[in-house]
Amino acid sequence: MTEDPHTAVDSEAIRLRLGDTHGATMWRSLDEIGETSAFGDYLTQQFPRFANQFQVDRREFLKLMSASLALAGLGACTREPQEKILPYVKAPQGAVAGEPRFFATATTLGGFAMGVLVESNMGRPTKVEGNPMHPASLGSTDTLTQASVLGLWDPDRSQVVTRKGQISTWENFSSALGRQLIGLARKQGEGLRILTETVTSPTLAAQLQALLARYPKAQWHQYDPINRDNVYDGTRMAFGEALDVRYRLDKARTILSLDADFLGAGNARVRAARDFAQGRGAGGRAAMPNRLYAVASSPSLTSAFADHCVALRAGDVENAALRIAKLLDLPVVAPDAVVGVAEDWLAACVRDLQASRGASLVVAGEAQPPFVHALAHRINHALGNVGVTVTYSEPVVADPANQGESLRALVRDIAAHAVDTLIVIGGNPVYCAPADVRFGDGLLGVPLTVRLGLYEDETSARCQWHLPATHALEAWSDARAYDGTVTLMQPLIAPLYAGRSAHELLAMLGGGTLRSGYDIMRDYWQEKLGADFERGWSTALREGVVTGTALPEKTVTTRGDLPAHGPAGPAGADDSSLELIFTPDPSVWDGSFANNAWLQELPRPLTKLTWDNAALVAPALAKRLSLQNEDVVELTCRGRTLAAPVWIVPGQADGVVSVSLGYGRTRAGRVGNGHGFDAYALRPSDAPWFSRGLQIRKTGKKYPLATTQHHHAMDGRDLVRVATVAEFDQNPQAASGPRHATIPIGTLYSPFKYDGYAWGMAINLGACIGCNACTIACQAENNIPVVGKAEVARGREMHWIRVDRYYEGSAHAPRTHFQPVPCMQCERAPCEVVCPTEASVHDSEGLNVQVYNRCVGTRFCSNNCPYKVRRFNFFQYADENTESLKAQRNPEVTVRMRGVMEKCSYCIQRIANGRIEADKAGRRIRDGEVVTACQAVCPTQAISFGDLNDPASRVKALKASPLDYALLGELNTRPRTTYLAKLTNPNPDLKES
Amino acid sequence: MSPAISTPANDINESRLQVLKGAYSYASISDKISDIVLTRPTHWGWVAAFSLCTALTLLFVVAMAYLFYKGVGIWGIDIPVAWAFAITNFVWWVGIGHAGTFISAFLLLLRQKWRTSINRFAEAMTIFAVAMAGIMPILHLGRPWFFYWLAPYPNIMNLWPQWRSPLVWDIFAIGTYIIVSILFWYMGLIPDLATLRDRAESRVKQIVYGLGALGWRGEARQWRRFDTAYLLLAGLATPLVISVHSVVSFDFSIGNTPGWHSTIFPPYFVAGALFSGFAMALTISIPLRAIFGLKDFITERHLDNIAKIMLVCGLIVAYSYVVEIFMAFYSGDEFEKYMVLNRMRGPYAPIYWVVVLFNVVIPQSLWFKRVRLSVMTLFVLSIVVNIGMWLERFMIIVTSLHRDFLPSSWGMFYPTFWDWAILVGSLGAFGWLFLMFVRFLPAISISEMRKLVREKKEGEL
Amino acid sequence: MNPQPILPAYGLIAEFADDRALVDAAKRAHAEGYRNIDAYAPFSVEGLSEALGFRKDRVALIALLGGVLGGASVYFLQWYTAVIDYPINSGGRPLHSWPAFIPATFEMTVLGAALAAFFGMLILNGLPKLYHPIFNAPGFDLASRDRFFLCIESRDPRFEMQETRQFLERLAPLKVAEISN
Amino acid sequence: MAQVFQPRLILSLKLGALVVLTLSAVAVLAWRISIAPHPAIGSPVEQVVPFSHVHHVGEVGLDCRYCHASVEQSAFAGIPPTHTCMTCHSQLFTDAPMLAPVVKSFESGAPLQWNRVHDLPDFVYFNHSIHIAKGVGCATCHGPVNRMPLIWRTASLEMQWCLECHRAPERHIRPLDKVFDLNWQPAGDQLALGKRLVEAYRIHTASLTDCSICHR
Repeated sequence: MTEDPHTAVDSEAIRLRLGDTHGATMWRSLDEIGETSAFGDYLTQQFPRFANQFQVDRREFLKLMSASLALAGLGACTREPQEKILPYVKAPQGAVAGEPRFFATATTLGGFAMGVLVESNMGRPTKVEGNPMHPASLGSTDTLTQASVLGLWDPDRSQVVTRKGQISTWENFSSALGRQLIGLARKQGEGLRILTETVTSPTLAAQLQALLARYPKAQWHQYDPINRDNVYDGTRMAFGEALDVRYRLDKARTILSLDADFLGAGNARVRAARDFAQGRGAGGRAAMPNRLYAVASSPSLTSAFADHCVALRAGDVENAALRIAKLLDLPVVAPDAVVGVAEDWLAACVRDLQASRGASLVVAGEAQPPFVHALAHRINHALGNVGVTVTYSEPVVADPANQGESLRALVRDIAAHAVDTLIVIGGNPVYCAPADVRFGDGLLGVPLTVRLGLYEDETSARCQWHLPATHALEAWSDARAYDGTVTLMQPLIAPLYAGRSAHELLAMLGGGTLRSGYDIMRDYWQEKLGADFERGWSTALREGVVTGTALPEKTVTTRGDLPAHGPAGPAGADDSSLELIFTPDPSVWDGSFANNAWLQELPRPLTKLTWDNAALVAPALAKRLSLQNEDVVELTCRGRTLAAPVWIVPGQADGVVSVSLGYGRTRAGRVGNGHGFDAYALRPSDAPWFSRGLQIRKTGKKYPLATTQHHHAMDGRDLVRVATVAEFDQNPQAASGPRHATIPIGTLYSPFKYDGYAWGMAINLGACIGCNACTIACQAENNIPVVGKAEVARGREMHWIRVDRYYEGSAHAPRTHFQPVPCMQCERAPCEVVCPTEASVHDSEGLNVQVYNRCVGTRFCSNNCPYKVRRFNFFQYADENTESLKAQRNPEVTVRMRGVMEKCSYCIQRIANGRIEADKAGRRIRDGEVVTACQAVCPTQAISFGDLNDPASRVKALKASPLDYALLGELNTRPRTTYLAKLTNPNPDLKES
Repeated sequence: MSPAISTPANDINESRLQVLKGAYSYASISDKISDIVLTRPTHWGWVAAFSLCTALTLLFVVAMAYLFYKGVGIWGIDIPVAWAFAITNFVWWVGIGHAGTFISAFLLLLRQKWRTSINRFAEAMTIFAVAMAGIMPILHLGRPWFFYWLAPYPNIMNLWPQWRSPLVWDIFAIGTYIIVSILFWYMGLIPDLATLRDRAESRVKQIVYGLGALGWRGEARQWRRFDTAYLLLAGLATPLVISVHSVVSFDFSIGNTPGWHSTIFPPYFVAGALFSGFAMALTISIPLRAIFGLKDFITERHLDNIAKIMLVCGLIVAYSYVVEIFMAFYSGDEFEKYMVLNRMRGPYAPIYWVVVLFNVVIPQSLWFKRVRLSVMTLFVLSIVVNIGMWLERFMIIVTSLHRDFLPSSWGMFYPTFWDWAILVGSLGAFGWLFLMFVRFLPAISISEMRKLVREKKEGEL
Repeated sequence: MNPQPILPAYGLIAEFADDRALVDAAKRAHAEGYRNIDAYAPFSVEGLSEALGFRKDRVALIALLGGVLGGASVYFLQWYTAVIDYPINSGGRPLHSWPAFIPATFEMTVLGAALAAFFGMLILNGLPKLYHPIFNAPGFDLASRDRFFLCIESRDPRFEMQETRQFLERLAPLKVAEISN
Repeated sequence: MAQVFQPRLILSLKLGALVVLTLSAVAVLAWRISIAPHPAIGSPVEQVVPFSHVHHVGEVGLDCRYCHASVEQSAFAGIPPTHTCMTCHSQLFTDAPMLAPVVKSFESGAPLQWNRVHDLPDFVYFNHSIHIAKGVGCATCHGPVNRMPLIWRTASLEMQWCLECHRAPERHIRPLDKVFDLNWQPAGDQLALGKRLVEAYRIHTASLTDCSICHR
């Protein structure tokens, strides 16, 4: 670290400059463009040194992935350039120049839709919000959805059709395809294979069916590296048919998670978090708060929040499940005891489950084998939960076939030369196929391989044709949510590049005619919506959901012939060898978000690592093997070997090493390449989630990892205040502690009066699951730059709201606490008193405002901030060269230049707009009218914001709660942001280990 | 010309402890001092030192240029440790300056004869040290080209400085300090410049020194007003020197960071300042008297007195360390307690213990006369104390910041090459200025030395 | 060196070897009734100015005024800018946080006084004055080394070339000379 | 002893000092001029189409909002789309050479490129709609555009200029129905009127000088 970070090679910089010559193409006509383009020359004229700022090193250009619009003029002392204004030629319908508009659409993950409202500023999608009317969102979103808008503007997206790496055109492609189709038509499509990701889109499904009807011998394969095979196989085993399972967590009072992470992953995670928090009683003592038991192999958001959590090897979960089933007197062959779980723990859990019959719930993890799912279904059935806390429906996906099998079949046929035309739509199978499937190998032998993708990635490299795909925000499509509800996805902007959607490509395949996605969609929905189509269509577009498309509940009957124990025989496979488990990466998921710098730099919820994945091990294991963080080890499993850096994680099951998928990309783009290691290289197709027999060898090498939090204990400081429901009932002050925010402390100063608005925030630690959605929503809203791995490693990350994670108790089974920390907006702000230039001052509404253009960068404010929420631009972090990225920026927020301090502003731009609208109407701002970005996105509604002078405001009510306390309140900073102490609901019968 | 009586360094007789050795007349003493500037050929030692300092000064310039080009990110600073080397250098350099003012002003008020022969270069040391100090806060700004926003001036933004910020106080304190020091120093120079003007052979020197002398004639009334003004400046500089480092200490004690927020800081810092300042005075005067043969004027008596003052300051500093620890536990403040323990046991513990060794343990040797009279030992010891005091400033700033209130936000500071470049470069620039000074201006006040000669004649010494 | 005086001489100058001689020469000249007397010495000689009848220099007074002015003005500036011109809530502290205004006030008091003392001294001493007839005096360069001079200016009402020269001779100087103008 | 400084030498020294002083003064002046905002106050700005407000507003009497349509709803007053021009100019002066660029834009769909006259730094967030809603007349900031053949700036747009009004809006605000009246003059005492209106329009003068009112 002692050597200067700014002396690296130029090659990147050159590629970069070649790289971002485009992007201007998408400009319709808006006044901003004048400013942005004029801005570059302005910059160079003002600070010539900035001009070649970029030719420094790789990390520097990562700034590419973040914002800069309004730097101009931040430095005085020079003449302003002549700026241009470009008006519309023809004003669009209903647009008010300069005012943002919101459009309802959806983004998908693993095929499942998340309903969103996308903010469009003068034709530029800049921010994603949840759609309150959409069942999977209810107004909230998650990190991946938030980051999707950056994906749209990613300058590394593929932009042209290429054939064998040479730039080509759609025309050339369609003629080439046309020739191929003639042949195919002759042999009824024999040899035609289509490989897609999981499909829930009714239109796409219909197109595929039509295609298969047209070419009876053609085949459609589906593969997602993170899929629901186990869920569907589980229902097949339990009920004889593939079904989708829906949980009603709000109705459940006792929940048992069998290695399930319904809060952090899964097809309904945002909704699940909302429901769960509701059951927990958001913002106070619920009448009957739910209780969460978790069995987890590797810590997840769900296990971290659990009232009782045991760490167990994934392969042993089956035994635990069996044991529970046994205790419930189900006809199973169970071991007498489960290694790693105390019997009384299971017993207590079972008692609880029974106690809340019909309102309890057992959830099996998607990584668990079908048998465990079947067991869970059976247990739920036995507990009378079916129909109440768990319901079933026809599969939401178009085809619930086993995807692993489907991919293997395809590869077999390719090897057998039975495939002469392969169309790969989306996905990235060459990269993310299991190691033993070796999907990439056969491809070159296939006569015609076509790939439609957002990036020219590993798969494109092995296909003859690469076709640029449209981004979800660029094209017409539709998708189903976890409950089947359909959203019509409408484009926010015309395709930036020569992209086309899957619908359009399929249209070309069937008949070869070129049809717009819009027509395809309308044709399909014409018949579905039938009469009064136009009204249904526009309502659906406006609301973001097609009403009545949710799949109906299905009553199920359990099969009689359920096996009494898993395939591995009774007492499972509990050999004592190490277990390797694969997890989706919280940031890059299966690798498809690898080039998204917001996500790369977003600290992983539990490890707080950025920019890399790591081999997570339990402290005990690390001790045994004398491993330290950043030690590179060789993981050998079933004959495949991979080198990876180690990260020690409290709460990890001993004997388990978990690796997250999606890293080690080679053709992800300039951001994603060369980070982490590729866990797919170890992943076997027959055991895609965990397998035993892992060997670890210490190499003696080190690999630096960038984390944003180095200390994990609170050192006896009452930062996160916690109480059990029982304690709370005895003494409501128990949690918040004596130093309550509102205790008046004597002062010689005459306090300032805030008689207009007085903004304040309350953060409910009892609801925060630590998902980080707030952090990335803030980043998107406030043009927060990305600084890159090296800078993060130096403690220079820029996030305005961070989620602190503390551990309590033993390293083996710690209690985990999350604490989102934005600016506290202190009324006695220590930062302001020491600012020499009045750059950090208070306004009349009690906001602690940072005036960037007045800041000279003494950094005294940061030193004096006890919460360390201030962030400093040590370099010119904000990119001012890449048009497409500038277009993503929020025009309402100044882009900060090098050398100025910045921090959370309570989304002051939203307050300002709210104030202006209210003033124009001659009224006060209503409660809930101004919503901060972090508040809007929060799946559990842990964050409330509002006017403390409004007696009716929600935040006012929350601050009146006995749980309310001020972080470091004893410093008399009088923070406007306060916390609601965390209420846990442990089982009194169980002692904390 | 002057019968310089040099005595062997080992025997301790009274003659060594005279303020002025040898038998000097007005003439001979005037000539001896002015010849250094006017006629004496350049000493090889001077040339060697000068070339080294020039090299370091160039490094300083390069480091600053790169800093302005790239931003403060080239340093090791981060969040939470947003201040490190630059501010450490600032505090340390200001401290160096204090000894000069103390010698030339405070000792003058106390009518200490021995100050006469050292106040000129001590005051010069002050000016150059404060100049170095003054650069640092500007360098450490995120947007240095706006440094003037800290000063009050009417502007189109209708904005003014935020007067509650210690950084604004700094502007006034440091500004005042350097101006007053320059006035005080230049005023003392006027009669000597007149001497040089009158003794210079070459026309150019006559004109240059003549301009500096402002036409000084040494007329009785001029002398009278001169004395009053000189005494007044001394009287003003004395409280000033106290206030300046108190204000500097406010940069920390106004803050709420554990390890900063403490009422003992002003005296603590002032004592520390004098401690390092006198150490620097030794570091400079010992080679100076050797190279320019000034052993008769800067005698063991001077070194001895300086050493005694160092001892006193060192004890006050030691006391402050103790009080800091005591208060941490007496207050019962968990953050303060942790801060102290972290200094002793945390990642920066080695620095803490070196500080204790260099600033508290080793200086105790000054109780012994042998040590105080052994020039070589003093020289080494002075350097030890200089390092110790720099490290103390570093310790106060960095170890307090790197682990404050929220464990989640704890971090580390690791200096980069450019951190070191700025530190070493500023040392070079300081040396460069000082060497220029001794080459072209009388390093010892001639007119005051004449007075000393007279007093010696009258047996007033 | 003694060029023919074109103008009437500036005065007569007597050179002495040490300060005692100069002081009582000055006393006697003053007793004689001479008023435009200047005494030159290489260092400040105790009692010399008094011997010339010079009682009070006003440097201290000027310094006091300077100090008061400096301090008062900057306190006013702080108060005016922070309370009247652009009142801004900074950290919830009162607009007129007088304790925080003290440091700048103190520093500016010192600065004001120092500047006043320095420039007061220069102005009262009539400096800078690069050209002065006294420099025409033979061997006057020694005035900044080891010689002491007493000069009686010709503009003194009691000045009379011969008489004054004789008077000076009587003071047993090293030598007496005429200063061309 | 000879004088070191003969009167001639002293004279030349003084002259030298004088020269240095004047030069530095000139340098400072030159710098100030070089950074003066451009286009300067009162100097008309050339445009692709020499659009005359004198004609359209003064003579034809178009309302400001006919072209600057979003001024009442949005931060941005709005520059008319080419289509707005063509509503009239598809009939009037269709082939006037000065209108050629408009026609061209209409046909090609390429936007007209106007030169900005009123340009604030990008860290300043000015909102037209709220000023309109609170009785700040167009002319108050933009001057008598109905008498400007080509538009020029009448105000410095410096922070102190903004503050001048934000500190005492009563000095400038007018009845809402007169906002778009470019010729309006206060009938009686502006201050008295202004004070009444500040009351009536509920203008919170207290918060008007908050940094956060304009900077985000």
